[in-house]
Amino acid sequence: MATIPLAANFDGDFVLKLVPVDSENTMDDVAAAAAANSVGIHVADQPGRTLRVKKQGTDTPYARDTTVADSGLEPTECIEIYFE
Amino acid sequence: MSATSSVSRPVGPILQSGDVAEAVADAAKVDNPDSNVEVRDHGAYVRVEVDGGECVLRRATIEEELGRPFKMSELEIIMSSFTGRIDTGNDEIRFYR
Amino acid sequence: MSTPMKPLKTWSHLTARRRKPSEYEIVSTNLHWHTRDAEQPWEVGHNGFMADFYRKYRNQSPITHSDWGGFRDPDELVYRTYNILQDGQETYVDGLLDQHNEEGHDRGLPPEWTASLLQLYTPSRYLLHTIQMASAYLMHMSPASTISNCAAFQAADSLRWLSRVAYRTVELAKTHPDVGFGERERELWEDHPSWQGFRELMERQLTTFDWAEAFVALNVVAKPAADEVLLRQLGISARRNGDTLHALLTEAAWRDTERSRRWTVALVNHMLEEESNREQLTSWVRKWQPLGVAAIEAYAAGLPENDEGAQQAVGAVKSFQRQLGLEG
Amino acid sequence: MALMERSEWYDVARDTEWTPRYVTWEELFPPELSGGEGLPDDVWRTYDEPYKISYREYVDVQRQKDAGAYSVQAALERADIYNNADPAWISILKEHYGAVALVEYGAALQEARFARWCKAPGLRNMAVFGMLDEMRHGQIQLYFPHEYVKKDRQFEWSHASMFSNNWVSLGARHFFDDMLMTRDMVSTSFCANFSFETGFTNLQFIGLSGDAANSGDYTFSKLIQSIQTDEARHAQLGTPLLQMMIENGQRDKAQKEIDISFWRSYRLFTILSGIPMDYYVPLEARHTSFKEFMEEWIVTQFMRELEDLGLSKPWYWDIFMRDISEHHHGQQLGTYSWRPTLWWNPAAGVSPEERDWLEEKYPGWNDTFGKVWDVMIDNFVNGRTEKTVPGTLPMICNLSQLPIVGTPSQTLRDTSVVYKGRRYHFASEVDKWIFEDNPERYRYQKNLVDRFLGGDIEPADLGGVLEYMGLGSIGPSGDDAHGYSWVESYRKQLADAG
Repeated sequence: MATIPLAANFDGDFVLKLVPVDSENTMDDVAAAAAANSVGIHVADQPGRTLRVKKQGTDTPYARDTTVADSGLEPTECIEIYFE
Repeated sequence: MSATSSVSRPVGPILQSGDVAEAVADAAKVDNPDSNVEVRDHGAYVRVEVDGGECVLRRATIEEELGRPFKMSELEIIMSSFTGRIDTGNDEIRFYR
Repeated sequence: MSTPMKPLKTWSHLTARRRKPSEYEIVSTNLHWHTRDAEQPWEVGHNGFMADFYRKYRNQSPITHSDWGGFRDPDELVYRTYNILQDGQETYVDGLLDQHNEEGHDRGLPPEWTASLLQLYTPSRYLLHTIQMASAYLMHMSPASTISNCAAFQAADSLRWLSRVAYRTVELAKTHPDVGFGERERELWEDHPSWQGFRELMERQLTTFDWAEAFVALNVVAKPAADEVLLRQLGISARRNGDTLHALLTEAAWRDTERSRRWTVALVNHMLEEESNREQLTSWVRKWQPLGVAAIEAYAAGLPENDEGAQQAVGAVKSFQRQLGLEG
Repeated sequence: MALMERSEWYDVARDTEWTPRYVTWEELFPPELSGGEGLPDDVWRTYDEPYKISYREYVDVQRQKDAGAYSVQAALERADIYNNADPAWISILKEHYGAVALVEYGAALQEARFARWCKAPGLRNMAVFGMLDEMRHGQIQLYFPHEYVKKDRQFEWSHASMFSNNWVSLGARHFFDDMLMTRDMVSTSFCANFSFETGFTNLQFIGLSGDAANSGDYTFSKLIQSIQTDEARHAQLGTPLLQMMIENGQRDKAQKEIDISFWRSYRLFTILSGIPMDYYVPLEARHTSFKEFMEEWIVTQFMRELEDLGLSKPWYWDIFMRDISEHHHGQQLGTYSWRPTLWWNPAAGVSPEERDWLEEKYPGWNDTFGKVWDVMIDNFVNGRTEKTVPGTLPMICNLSQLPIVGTPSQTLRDTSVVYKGRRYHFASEVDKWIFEDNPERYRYQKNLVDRFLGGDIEPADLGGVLEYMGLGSIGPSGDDAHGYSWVESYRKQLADAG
């Protein structure tokens, strides 16, 4: 267990935000942590749709149950979070 | 207000609005008779632009427009900026490219 | 989120004082943000040349003080008042020049004297320029803005008199075209024995980087030496040779010298508030004084109608240093 | 004439070059301080400063300038701008003085370095006037806000900001230390005199003066224009140096230094000028947009100066031209969202009428940045004020020290690089390029996020961050300039619709 800060680019937001997550968190947890700082604050909610996470510069999202530790993301690397 | 000038290769001073600015703008027309002189009033400041890459201002002309003695160095008191290069003399100031 | 906070009467760092702050204090004190961290003056180039330079020559000077920011210019000059002061002074000098020109003053100067002016006066623009450069150095290296400001005005005063020397050079050349005014000054500054003492003194001062040593070398030794001979002793020679204009110009310049000395006294006193500084300051005066004396003697040897000039000048510099509590 | 004109004796006054005998030329002018390496030694005496003035003229003209500026202040104290102007205008004054006063004084040290280290004697003389000018700008811009500190504690930042760890101060220090304080004389002149003073200061000091006059603040309008009259003179110091470099085969080096300093200046001015011009200036006084001011002063006027010298537009011109329509909108959203971190009270600037203005000046604004404001306005209207301030920090650029922003769903992205084991983040490709050009210069600096993650800030929460940045000690945190009164029209819209 370790805290890993990530740079979150939440689709529709105007600024990258620092989001600390845990190495054991799944991508769903990561998406929720990012959403907590964007949805309803700077980005409108889209109820009923699923949030996905991908590493900036890649085309495919992580599987929703991939953990941060397994993703290989390094501290402060940038992830993109978007409604599927 | 348009940002681009209608004159080509414009040069000249940008002055704080007021009596001296008006006199200098008028002097620019007198001292550069063969060039198109555009004076654009932006409220707090006035742009004097002379086309063709040269603008001459003579102390004597400014004195005439102003109706009082004028030292060329006094121009600096109201000249916030200028376009082109500058050549500063005691009786004449020149902007050029 | 916001906590109500009471307005202040003045900048917070001045509120401890009981009295209303002066314009001088409001605009002059605590402006060197790069002294906030003695280890890292700048946000960039942490290991770079300029960080090393400021660490070594300013922050780690052997002269230390717990409160450099506490220094005050005894004249409390600010930019605004400096211009008012000097515009008035320059108007006076313009009047002198104008009036003497009208009266054909220069035409009456004897040839021996114009030769002396070429040897001892018109090349002084080089010396004044080195003092200007050295003062600009102190301006950007001093540990407090109140010190920097004094040095800045001193640099400007040097440019003032450099400009007047240039003016006189051309004016003298017009009346005395065959003497060499405006032509020979660089050669004389570089080679004539009169100037080599000051040249060595200033070249060495300009390559002394510890800010406090640079201050001592300039304001306690070199500038007093230069002012004593160039203004006072050459002024005496001028009077004795009927050059009223020159004598009056040196008296006008002396006002700036007096101001320079006032802040020099104040800064040395400030430094001596920490007794541990005395020995280092004294040793610097001892180190620089021989160069200062040599400069005076070389220059004064050429003073016409003024045999006692060297002795007078050396005595006056020493007396100033005694006043500072720093005997060389 | 009994008194000679300046032109008769001026050349003698600047003829002060001599060959040192007791020390070497290199000792007198060390390359790290003097710069201009590779230029032939005899080139320095050819330096010809274009804007000439004598000491006698200087003290006369400057005395008159100050007499004008200070008398306007005295006359207008009766007008009581502090109580009568729009509160957003007062915020502009707070932001301006806090960001500008002490660094202007710092520029006096930069000019003093020119007066000591430049190898061209003519420049050394003119730099003495430059040094005095910058003392003026520091002092007068401390004197004026000092009047206000008795009314409003936030004006304390006019003096204190550069000593603080506020993120805006970090950005300003990083910029000015990089551009003005730590480069050799020649490079500094390109960055400070040419890019910064010939280019960007016009934007704030002349452009904003128009807005000030429109807003009724004639003191400020006259003050900043008067300051710029000094800049117009001493900014000229750099141009002949650029020419010397170009003529001696160092065009590429000169171009690179302009490219670096141009971008750095631009990004700083998005905060200093961009936000106030488009969001704080009261709408009735807001005639010209930041983008239009940029087009007038930079895209047209400054670029003409560059091209006259035979230099090119910076390589990132396309990026820049797009950026002037968007970056400062992101920074406005950022500064407003994190308003407790500011030393001034930001205006939102997004009432329905103001949004129409923004949409007109920046077509597409409503569909991009406007969408983010919609969410915030919804929170305000429905009383969810706590949701209008984010609970985390923004990512911050390791060069500009500004939050990494972009147009929503279009240009927001991270630009990062790993150098010697540490990851650095940048707000653009250009910022990254500047870093990679000289990583040793920048690598040790820690931005606010680095400090937060590195444990320098305790407690590691927003409260700790505010305390670290001096909010609550130097002055109170920023809050909406108008006390959220602008939300009323939206509340009314909602009520009418409902």
